[in-house]
Amino acid sequence: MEHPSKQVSRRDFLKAAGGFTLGTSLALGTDLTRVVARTKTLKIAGATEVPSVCPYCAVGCGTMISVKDGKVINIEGNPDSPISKGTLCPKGSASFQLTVNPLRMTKVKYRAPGASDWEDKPLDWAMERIAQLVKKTRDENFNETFKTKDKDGKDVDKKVNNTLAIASLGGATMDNEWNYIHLKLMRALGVVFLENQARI
Amino acid sequence: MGITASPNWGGWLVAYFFIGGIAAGAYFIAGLIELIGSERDREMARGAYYLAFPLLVLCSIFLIADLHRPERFWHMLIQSNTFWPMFKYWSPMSVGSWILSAFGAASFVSFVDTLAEDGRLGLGRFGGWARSLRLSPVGKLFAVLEMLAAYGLAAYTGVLLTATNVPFWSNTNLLGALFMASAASTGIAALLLLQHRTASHESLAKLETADSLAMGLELLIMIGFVISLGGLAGRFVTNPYGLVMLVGTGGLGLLLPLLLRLLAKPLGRNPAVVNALLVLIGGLLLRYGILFAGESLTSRVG
Amino acid sequence: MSDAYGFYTDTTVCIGCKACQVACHQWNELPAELEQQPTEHSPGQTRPMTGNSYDNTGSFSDVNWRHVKFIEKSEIPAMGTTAASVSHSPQDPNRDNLQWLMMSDVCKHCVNAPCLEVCPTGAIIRTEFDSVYIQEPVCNGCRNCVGACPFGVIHMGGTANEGEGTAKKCTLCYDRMQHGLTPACAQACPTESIQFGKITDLKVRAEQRVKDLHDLGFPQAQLYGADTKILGGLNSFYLLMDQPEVYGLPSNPKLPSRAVIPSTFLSMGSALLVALGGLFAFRKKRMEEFAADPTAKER
Amino acid sequence: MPGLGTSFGRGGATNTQQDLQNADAIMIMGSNFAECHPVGFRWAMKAKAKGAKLIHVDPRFTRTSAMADTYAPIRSGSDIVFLGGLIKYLIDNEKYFKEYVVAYTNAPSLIDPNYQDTEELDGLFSGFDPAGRKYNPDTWKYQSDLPPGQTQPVPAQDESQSFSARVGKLVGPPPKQDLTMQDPHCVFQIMKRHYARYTPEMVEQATGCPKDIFLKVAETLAQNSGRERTATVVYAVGWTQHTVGVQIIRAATILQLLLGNVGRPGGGILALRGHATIQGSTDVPTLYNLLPGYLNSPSALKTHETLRAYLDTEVTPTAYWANMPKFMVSMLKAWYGDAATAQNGYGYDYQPKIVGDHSHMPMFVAMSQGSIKGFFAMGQNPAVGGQNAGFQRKALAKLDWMVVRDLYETETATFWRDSPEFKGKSSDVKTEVFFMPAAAVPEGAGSFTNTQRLLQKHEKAVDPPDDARTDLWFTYKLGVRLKELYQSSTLPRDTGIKILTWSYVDPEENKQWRIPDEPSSDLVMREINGYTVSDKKMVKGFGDLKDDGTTACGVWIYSGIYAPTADHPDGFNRSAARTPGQIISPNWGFAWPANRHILYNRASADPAGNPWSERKKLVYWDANAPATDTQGKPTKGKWVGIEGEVPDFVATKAPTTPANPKGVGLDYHSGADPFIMKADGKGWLFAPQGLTDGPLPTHYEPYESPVENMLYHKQGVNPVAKLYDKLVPGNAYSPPGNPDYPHILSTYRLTEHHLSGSMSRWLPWLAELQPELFVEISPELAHEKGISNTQLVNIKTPRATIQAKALVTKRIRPFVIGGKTIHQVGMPWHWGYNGIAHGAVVNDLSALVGDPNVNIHEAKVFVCQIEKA
Repeated sequence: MEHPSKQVSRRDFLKAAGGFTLGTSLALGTDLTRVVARTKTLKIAGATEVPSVCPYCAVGCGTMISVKDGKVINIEGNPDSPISKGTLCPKGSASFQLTVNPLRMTKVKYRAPGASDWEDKPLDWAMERIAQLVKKTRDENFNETFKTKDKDGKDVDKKVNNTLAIASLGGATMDNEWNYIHLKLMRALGVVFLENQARI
Repeated sequence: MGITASPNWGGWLVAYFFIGGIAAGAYFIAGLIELIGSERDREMARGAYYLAFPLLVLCSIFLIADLHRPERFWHMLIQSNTFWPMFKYWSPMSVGSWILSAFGAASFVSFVDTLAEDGRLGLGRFGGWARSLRLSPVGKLFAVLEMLAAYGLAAYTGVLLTATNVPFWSNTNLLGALFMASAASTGIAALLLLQHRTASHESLAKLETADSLAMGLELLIMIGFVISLGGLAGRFVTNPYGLVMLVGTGGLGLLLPLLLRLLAKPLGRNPAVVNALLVLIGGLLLRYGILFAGESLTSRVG
Repeated sequence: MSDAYGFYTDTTVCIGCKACQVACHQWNELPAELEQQPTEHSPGQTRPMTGNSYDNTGSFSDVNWRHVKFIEKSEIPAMGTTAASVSHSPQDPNRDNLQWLMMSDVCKHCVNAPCLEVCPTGAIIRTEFDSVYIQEPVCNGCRNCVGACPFGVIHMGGTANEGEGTAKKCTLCYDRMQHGLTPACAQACPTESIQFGKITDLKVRAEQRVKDLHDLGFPQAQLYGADTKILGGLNSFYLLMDQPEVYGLPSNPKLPSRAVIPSTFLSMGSALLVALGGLFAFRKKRMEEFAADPTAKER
Repeated sequence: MPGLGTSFGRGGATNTQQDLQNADAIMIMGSNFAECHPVGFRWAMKAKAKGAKLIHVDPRFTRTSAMADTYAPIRSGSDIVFLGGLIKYLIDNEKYFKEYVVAYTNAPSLIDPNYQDTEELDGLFSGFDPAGRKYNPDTWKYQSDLPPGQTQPVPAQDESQSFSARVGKLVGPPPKQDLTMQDPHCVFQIMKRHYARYTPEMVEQATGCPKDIFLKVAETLAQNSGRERTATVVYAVGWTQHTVGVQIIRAATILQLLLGNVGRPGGGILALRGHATIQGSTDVPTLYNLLPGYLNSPSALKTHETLRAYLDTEVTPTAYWANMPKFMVSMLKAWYGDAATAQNGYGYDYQPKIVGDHSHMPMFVAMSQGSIKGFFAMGQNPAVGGQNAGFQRKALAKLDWMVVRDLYETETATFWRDSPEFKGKSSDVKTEVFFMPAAAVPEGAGSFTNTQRLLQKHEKAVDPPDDARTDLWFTYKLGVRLKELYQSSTLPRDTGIKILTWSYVDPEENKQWRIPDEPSSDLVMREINGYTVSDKKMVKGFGDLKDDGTTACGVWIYSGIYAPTADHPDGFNRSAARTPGQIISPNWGFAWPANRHILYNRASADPAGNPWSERKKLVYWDANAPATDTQGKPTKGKWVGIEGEVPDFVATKAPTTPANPKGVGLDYHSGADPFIMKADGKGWLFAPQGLTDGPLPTHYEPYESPVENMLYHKQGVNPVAKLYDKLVPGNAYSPPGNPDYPHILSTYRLTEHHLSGSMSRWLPWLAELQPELFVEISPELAHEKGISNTQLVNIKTPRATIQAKALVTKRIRPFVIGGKTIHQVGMPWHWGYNGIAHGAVVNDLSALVGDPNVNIHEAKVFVCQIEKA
């Protein structure tokens, strides 16, 4: 159905225009009627839809990730989410580019002490080196006891089982599950300099 | 800054408007001469025929060069999805595309006809036929068509600018008229320049008179144009490009040559070539000034 | 023919977040407008900030099919009381009625669309949803539509070498609509400032909203493009809290074809006068010649 | 969030974002809601569309202010004056919700007669120790023979007693009350005196907010609270990043308790948090001072030698916290498995103890002193986000090694190459640096806990590219390697690592993916939910947990998330529940605790259990409903929630149930005590314990302020603020009224960027929207300094000088404070030296100075000088 107001004005125009032209019969391929340009293919047609959550702030908007051939091709709001109802802010709307971006770092980079730039290293090498460094630092700086005073003001050595030489910072952007195993591992190692963005 | 964006119709279009205007103006006068001119005046018309078609080819190249997808120039005439003829009578550019085609066809016929008439095609006595045809009622009818095509080409470019939302362009209905007058003044000036050595003195004098009248008309329309801008008139006369048009075209290209012609008798010198050149430069600056004055008030270039 | 669809944008709830701009980029795979695009080896470079409130987009472009505008106002408007944030601080009287108007601008998908009118190739069409759509394979880059659009919507994309060089603008997410999806911008809009739907439904909603705002003491609330006054109606219409010009919208945009008839007649007049001039020039001379040499006629 | 926890019992938003729809008024203060949480703000706009009044109290006119019905400008750092003024207004005009206040808050409770207020001591409370810069809170306590929470003398060691049985011995007598609230020692009267000087005139003088606007805010809140109406308060880091941050939030809790808005639909306090799971990383705390579920970390500074000592010290016997031993033992059991036995305190003996403040700022102080050798930067970018960031970057150079996990080359990752301190001097930096590329959210599965305590799962969509791996993979594999490295150790101190339960790979799950050893987040979540040790069956919730080692549970407050259902006898991860509902939507994700969405919702009914009004109905007592009591016996009568809301109360405890002064846990509370985590079941207007800087919020000037405190002369700033000027060279503070630094500077976020920019400045689509660092200044200041729009200016503080472009706008206004014009400028802090959009680091200007309760720095207000560059 044509919009009533549009019909009127279109007719007015034709009336005015009819006076001097060659007539409408030659008006071919024009805008007098609505046409279907061509049924457009939808880029996410046939893609797998994976429900997800926006990685930015703590509103917790629902997103829907479209995957085709093992690649993320689209991320938009999930209309089912009772929190966001399919909407997103500019950051959430840009989260596709957070994942698919030529500037993203996807290789392990290593910087030797004093070096002026990165060098590439295998993932396995880096993991082993980090584990060795953690062990070395912990073992060299482990405190079994801590000198303090008890309730009555007497000097005591309290068992503390900690190391003050390793620190870990971050977690508010990672999964709960990661926070759980990370705090579990850090505490098992005796790491007490354990912090995240909660105080920022 | 206005709201409308700039179509970036730059140098190519200025050149197109200018060269197309000359072709159209010359062709228009040629048709007129065919209808009312003397046999001797037809010398001038033949000059116009030699001029119109090559200029048309040139300006078509400019026009196509201006397209961002030049290889698709034919989409103006043939709808590329349906391969039906593409024509929108309410779109000046669509109409203009057909006018340009019609002008091209007509000026080509005139061009060939003139070559034949002048015996340059080696057609022998067929050359005489061409001349007879020209002087026959069919030829007179063709002259009317020539004038219509020439009018169309000269005027549509102005209407094209008006049928937008670009400031200045769209605030007047006189651009078609102005471009028509300018086409005539520059077209005739081009003929004067081309033929000032070869043509008869009387014919040249007639042309000069016609030119002066066209220039006078152009001057009047130009004043009308500024007035028709209404609230924007002040901005136009202070706009650098507007000034280029007012001073360059109005002063240098119209008033000065008119003055020189008026003073020709008292001074005893008629600087015909200088005058013609001034008119041509004025015609170029007219297109330049109008085009860029409008675009300078758009929101974003590029 | 199906119903007309489009946008109703309620600027009173626009928070200027620009989600619509990014969602549009994302869905339509449009690059950002940067001084230098990033590569794997270089981070690229942004354009400088504009200093025009929080608007660093500046205008529509070939890649910015949406443009969120920011208008900071602190004068007392002519039309009675105004919005929201009223401060009568004796400390800074300049901030009475401080307002920060925000509006997400987009192609209006005009009922009588100037771009569509002038397009000489038939590249611009009216779709089954009554939206205005550019068929890029048809467009030859003449740019008539660019100057025709009174809203500055259309811009040219790239160069022919890049397979570009055609006119670009909002498609109303034609591809999404053909598959029953809401356009990306409207779906993203957190506060439902951009609402998508059947124009008839949207108008009912918009008129009610204006009425409510009038009742709440905002007499300046007005619709823009919801009736036929502007280009026969806009399929993307707006609820504004001030005059259209304040938002950079033309209050009386022109239909290109309106000029065709008068301009043509006037140009005909000009042609006629040129011809008369020629007639005068040539006939006058001819009379004189005839007087001097009566045989001339025989020649 | 101790502000909320101290007053209500739990450190989380009391309501949900969608619940804002139910509000009749919303006061947004300390938050730029529209800009920083645009999608959450949609619900505020929904409320507005339904007629609710939106109030924005903020130093800047922001995109939030533009949407507000009332914008109240206040000078940065004067929040408590404004809130104190509101409290005084309610008391003076008797506009508080009396029935609610008497029944549900501690207003009638009597405080120790030795208590002295800031009114008497001109800015100090009783118990201040000037030498130690700390309070002894003994005089702030309730009057009673023995206040609850303050325990009985610890019973003699009796190994036969279970932990839970011991809790009962700790119960003391209830506090004395005067239900007429006339006793001069009752909380209500103390509060009335405390806020006596917070008059509307004082509010105008000290905050710069015109009196009529202040009164309009007060009237709007009062008119939209009560039986029929509710108002919500929304805040974010605009309140927390102060040396009085916790007290500002406390002031809001007092306001909301007086208005009777807590626990009710459209009421409460919505804390807006900045990161995807910053709530989750506090619940499951990668924080030094907490164990999962808000248990305190074992500390060498407290009586925590053994598990028993720890529990005796930490348990609150007269609240739901009486169950704390069950939570602690079950957590240890989850961590140490079969090796966790009663003999080794279920592994408690292997846990490290804290020996002081190990939070962010002390961490970097220690780093700068060289005592920290190794550092993990896990998706955090302290080179930009850290306070006095130049100092923090220099501290990084003292490390032996650093591991950075992120998506992009952050400023932290390349401080040795690109920072202003070390550019061209990288050979001076001996730190060994690893950049371990992280997986993006679509490249792994896991859950986030959003700002309303709702856990939502994101599923894995694709494999991460190249060497990129999930965070879970990194920590899991590191743990595997460390366990291998320590396998042969015989040292007792390494036992904890050897016995740590660490089995999270489900090969079946990885079949379709490239990475075969990716840990299963579902397996982690099962451990978090908890199980019975004997058969590994998922527990139904924290109610099932035991203190005898028969149950294991990683995070008690999340327990129930993997509860078995009829369809899933082996449990179902409810963070992946995706059935939307109405406003509550109980089947979308999982809200801790126990899928309760509006906390303390018992308060949505009157003391008799009936809804305060039909309009504000949420949870009420249905006396005739068939139910099963806690022992599993059929009874009649239970609490019912609309839209599937779970009552935050013992489901079958009738409203008429009397308090049992000898009862343990919730038996100690009556059927009309909605705050089940508090020792007395009441919302705390006055905090007799739990805070280091006073029982009532008091206005102190920011540590750096251009003006003196107009309310108190003896003590102008927070007397116990954490200071670092002596510890950190170059971290000097400007004294009050210093003419060298006359302007207030506030830092904040923009919609278009995220935090330190590590997730936005590398994205062209976001970088283009806010391409450059700027400083927002008023036209008045611009005129005074001859600065024009977009001109480059220098911003100087005692810590550093940086450059930025000026954005001159009327949205920034000067304030007249005590007759003196004070200019305020603002800077978003998203930029750094890397990325597409780069610029100076604004945090180079900020100072290390901390709130005494939580050690959050004061980024929202410090002083600066500004000049043309």
